[in-house]
Amino acid sequence: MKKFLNSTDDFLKESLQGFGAAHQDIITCHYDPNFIIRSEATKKGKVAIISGGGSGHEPMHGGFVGYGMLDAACPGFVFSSPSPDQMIAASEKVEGGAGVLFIVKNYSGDIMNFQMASEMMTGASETVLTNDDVAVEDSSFTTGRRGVAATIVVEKIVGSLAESGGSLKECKSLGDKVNRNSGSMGVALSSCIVPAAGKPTFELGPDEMEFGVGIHGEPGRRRDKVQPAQEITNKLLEAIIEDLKLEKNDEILLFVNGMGGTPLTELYLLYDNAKKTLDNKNIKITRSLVGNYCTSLEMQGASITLTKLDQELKKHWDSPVHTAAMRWGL
Amino acid sequence: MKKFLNSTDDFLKESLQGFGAAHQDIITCHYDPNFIIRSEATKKGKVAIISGGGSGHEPMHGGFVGYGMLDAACPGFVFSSPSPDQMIAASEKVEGGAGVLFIVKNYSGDIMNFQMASEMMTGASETVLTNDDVAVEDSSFTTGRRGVAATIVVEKIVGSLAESGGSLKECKSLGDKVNRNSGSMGVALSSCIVPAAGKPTFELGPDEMEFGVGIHGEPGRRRDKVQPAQEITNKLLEAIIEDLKLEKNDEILLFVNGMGGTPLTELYLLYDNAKKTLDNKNIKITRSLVGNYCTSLEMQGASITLTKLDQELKKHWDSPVHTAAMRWGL
Amino acid sequence: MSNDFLIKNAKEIQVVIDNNAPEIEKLDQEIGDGDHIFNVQRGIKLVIELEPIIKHLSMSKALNQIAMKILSGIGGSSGALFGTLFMTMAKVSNIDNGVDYKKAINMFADGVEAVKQRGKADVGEKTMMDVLIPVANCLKQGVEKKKDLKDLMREAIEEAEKGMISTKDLLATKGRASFLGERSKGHIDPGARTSQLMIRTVCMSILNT
Amino acid sequence: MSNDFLIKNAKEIQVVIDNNAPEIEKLDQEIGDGDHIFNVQRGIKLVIELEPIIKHLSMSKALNQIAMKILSGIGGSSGALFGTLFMTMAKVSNIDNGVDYKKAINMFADGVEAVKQRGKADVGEKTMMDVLIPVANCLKQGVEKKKDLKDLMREAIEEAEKGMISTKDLLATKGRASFLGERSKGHIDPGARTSQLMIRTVCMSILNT
Ligand SMILES: Nc1ncnc2c1ncn2[C@@H]1O[C@H](COP(=O)(O)OP(=O)(O)O)[C@@H](O)[C@H]1O
Ligand SMILES: Nc1ncnc2c1ncn2[C@@H]1O[C@H](COP(=O)(O)OP(=O)(O)O)[C@@H](O)[C@H]1O
Ligand SMILES: [Mg+2]
Ligand SMILES: [Mg+2]
Ligand SMILES: [Mg+2]
Ligand SMILES: [Mg+2]
Repeated sequence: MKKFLNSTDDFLKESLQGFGAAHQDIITCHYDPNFIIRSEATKKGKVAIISGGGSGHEPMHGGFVGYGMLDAACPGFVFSSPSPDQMIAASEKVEGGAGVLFIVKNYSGDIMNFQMASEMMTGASETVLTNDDVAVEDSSFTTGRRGVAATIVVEKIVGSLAESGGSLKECKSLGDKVNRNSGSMGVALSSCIVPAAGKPTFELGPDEMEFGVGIHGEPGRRRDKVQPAQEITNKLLEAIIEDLKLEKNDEILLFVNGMGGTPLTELYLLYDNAKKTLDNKNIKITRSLVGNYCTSLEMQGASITLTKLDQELKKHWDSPVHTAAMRWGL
Repeated sequence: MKKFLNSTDDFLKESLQGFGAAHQDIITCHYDPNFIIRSEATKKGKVAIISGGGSGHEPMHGGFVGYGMLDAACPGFVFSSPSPDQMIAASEKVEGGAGVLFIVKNYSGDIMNFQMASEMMTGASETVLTNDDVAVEDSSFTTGRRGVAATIVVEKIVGSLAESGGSLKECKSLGDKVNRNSGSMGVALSSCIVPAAGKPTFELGPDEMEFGVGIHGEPGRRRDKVQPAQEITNKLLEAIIEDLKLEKNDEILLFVNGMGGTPLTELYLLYDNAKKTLDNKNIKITRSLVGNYCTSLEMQGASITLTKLDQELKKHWDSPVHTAAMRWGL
Repeated sequence: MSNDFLIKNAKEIQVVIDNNAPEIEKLDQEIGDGDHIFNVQRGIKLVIELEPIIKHLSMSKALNQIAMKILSGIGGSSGALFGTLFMTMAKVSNIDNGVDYKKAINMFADGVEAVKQRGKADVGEKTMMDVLIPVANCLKQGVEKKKDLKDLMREAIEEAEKGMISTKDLLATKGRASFLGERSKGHIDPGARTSQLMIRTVCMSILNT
Repeated sequence: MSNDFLIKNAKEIQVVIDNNAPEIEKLDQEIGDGDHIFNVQRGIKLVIELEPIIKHLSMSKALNQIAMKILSGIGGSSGALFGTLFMTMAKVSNIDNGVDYKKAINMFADGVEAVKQRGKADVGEKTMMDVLIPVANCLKQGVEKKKDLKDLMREAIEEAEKGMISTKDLLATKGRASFLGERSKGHIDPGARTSQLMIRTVCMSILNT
């Protein structure tokens, strides 16, 4: 395993310390239990937005703590959901009197740990569960679909509503709406290496890709031969468009997300290919995001997320945000 | 080779198209010859700052075109310097009556092509040559040192001066100063793959790293066994500190730059390790930058850049910037 | 059951889990995200480190300390699930004045029921519940039928093994493996495997006394 | 020398370069950045595509078109250097009324001198100048000494080969390989190799007419 680290035990701690020091104008890191909060206290009466999940997806979620987005993030160990004490401690620090909204990706571990936190803490809380990964079949008999990159879209938009005075109920309901309006799907060209494991989570042949991959190196829908970018893009888009039932003249956010090890040039190439296909279908790209936002350690790969937009969502997408990893309008 | 592309011939074009479409609020891409300019015309009387170089280092330089930084960027083929016609065409578009400052990394190819451009164009121009890579021995009998990540620091600071009305001479002289005040050094944990070549530029054993690597997969100072992050950091810092003759209480910008394939967690860990060492030496980190800014395709690796700061440099570092890859204060 | 018993078993479980670590790691890589073994190893280590603290505590306090340590120290599904198991056992009434094996079995069964509520998974969904529920049922029935303790331990070991093996051909409908759909078949569930190993270790240690 | 001669030689050079592509690619990967072969191949292709345009142009205009195409189509060091070579040759006076071999040699020597100015590298710095300068000198002297053209071509081929081989043990002080310091030794310079192959091809084609 080739990584910049000193020992796998200290990996997370040192990385958090670096993050905390490099962005002390925006955030403050707390340790044992680990959580990241804004360096400025929550405004009285503002709903506190808290997210969290396993580490290894950086900049998600710590990179999105700051004005206009999250109030706190709780990083678990690499690919392991955080534990209730982290959410409880973070809540105590950032609660502003209007309750706490948890944004949780739909994984058993995350759900159970966030649920236990809400049960054990005193104040009011609600939870938005994201499950945008259309690679997985949805069903009420199963865990359902994974929450992946659209979580960031939810965090941005709900963060804006909270900033502008939305109530806990309104934030929860807008979050659910953004999640419903979003679909994602990813593809991996290489595996990732969990530091504690020291070796790749899965093996891909030199001409293979994992289609519909998750963000933890979990196997996807199927293993395919590597295909031209335009074909990959079309397959990802087809699945998402069908799921969201997108139609001519619908407005969307096109979000091309890197898994961590794929250079920007390739992500922009995917954006170009996606734009060609969406233009052909007369689906209007009115907002864009391209970059490594919801990653899987050093995995080479990318995902596409589409979010169907309306006036409300566009307004909250455009509003100012000031975090380590996303900053505009300020 | 596993990359998101359709054909190696169209790779650059499609990627530029995607970049242009995703950031049309900030920049406009032109093709044949290729160059990227701000979507807003240069203010009359403002010095136009133009940079360029081989592609494969994204977001450098196109990602730094916008308010407060570059007026234009000229991307060459992957790892090949751009040709004079690109610089000439870009200059014609962005010249604002106060001359053109070229920011050029110190490579024979870049120097010769930019030189030919200045000779062939009509208006006034000056050139700032960056050569911050302390891995290479400096000498007036040789090409000297490579220009690497500090180029971005030069672009940010000179961009700010130009925005605030600095003359061509002043911009040139501030750029030279930032370059003189900066030192960088990098290390690679894996190679990169030039799309046209389709295979790694060099081979590294499973426990090897290339110490002092350049940003084109060029061999570095030596091949070493992989070492703990703190040791790597210390060696990089030592070389830079010695070169810059940094002393107790000096103020610096600490810039941890990813080569493209290394996840953010590891870059922040390097930041943490560097901070420990600099704290011990009483060198004051008063500005920070962490991320993938000057990359080598999908290479895993990182570089550290230190820039010695004074009031003037801090002021121009902090001033507003609004580009695809760097945005603050606006 | 005593606090010493808890720590002694934690130490034995550590040895067994470490010996089977490569296999367990592989199981979660195949149908999960590969962290299960590290989660479990971290949790056991933390529990063993509690020894000096819980040595002199009452059983309920000791179990609660263990539960909190597991909950906060592991994370992931297994942290919540194993944490819930111990938290529930700690809450069973009247355990500070001595716990005989009937009581211990009731505590375990209550814990498993709470885990089932927490994870909303039943037998047949390819999770640790395929081990925990059958074992809890077998133990409870054994107590009702007043079976010999050692016979019961041997039965529980068998039941755990059967449950663990059964997960191999199941289609996962809960937990991370459920995302794989049909591709989840053909692999043993990692949580089922660690649960089975832990149960076997505890039962063996009772058999050997 | 005619425009047909230029295109015919470009086509022959294309074949030779393509045949030696893997070796050239490797050379620039070892002590450069690996793009030299692609730069050169792209340049040659673009020049050949100029055929219909330059067929009916004067020699100076044809050479200038080639120079501009190389300059804008290649990039990198080789674009600037080979572009300068042709740009300078195009500017030599009085070439539109026929170019005999003496004139051609003077044009080439002027071009090489301009390349030397552009790149500021002399013999012994491990660049294409280790081929270009000795060949230009040999040809100029040959003309002065009124040597037989075919003998001269054979000498030039040898001189190019010698220069190319000489780069192997040199320490690079110019170009990208100079960044390697001592590690640049033991590898032939890629630009020297392509220059030598091109010169050999042109000389051979003259020998064969
Ligand atoms: N809803 C659930 N109910 C019961 N057990 C579950 C549930 N979800 C997951 N598990 C168990 O947890 C195990 C995985 O644990 P672990 O790898 O530590 O957590 P994670 O899945 O969050 O990475 C699975 O093998 C399975 O036995
Ligand atoms: N200053 C120089 N003078 C003469 N030749 C040079 C100089 N710099 C580089 N070269 C030649 O250019 C070749 C490399 O060309 P190429 O790979 O196309 O460009 P780059 O080095 O910009 O990647 C070297 O092998 C060398 O022969
Ligand atoms: Mg996990
Ligand atoms: Mg090059
Ligand atoms: Mg797991
Ligand atoms: Mg080269």
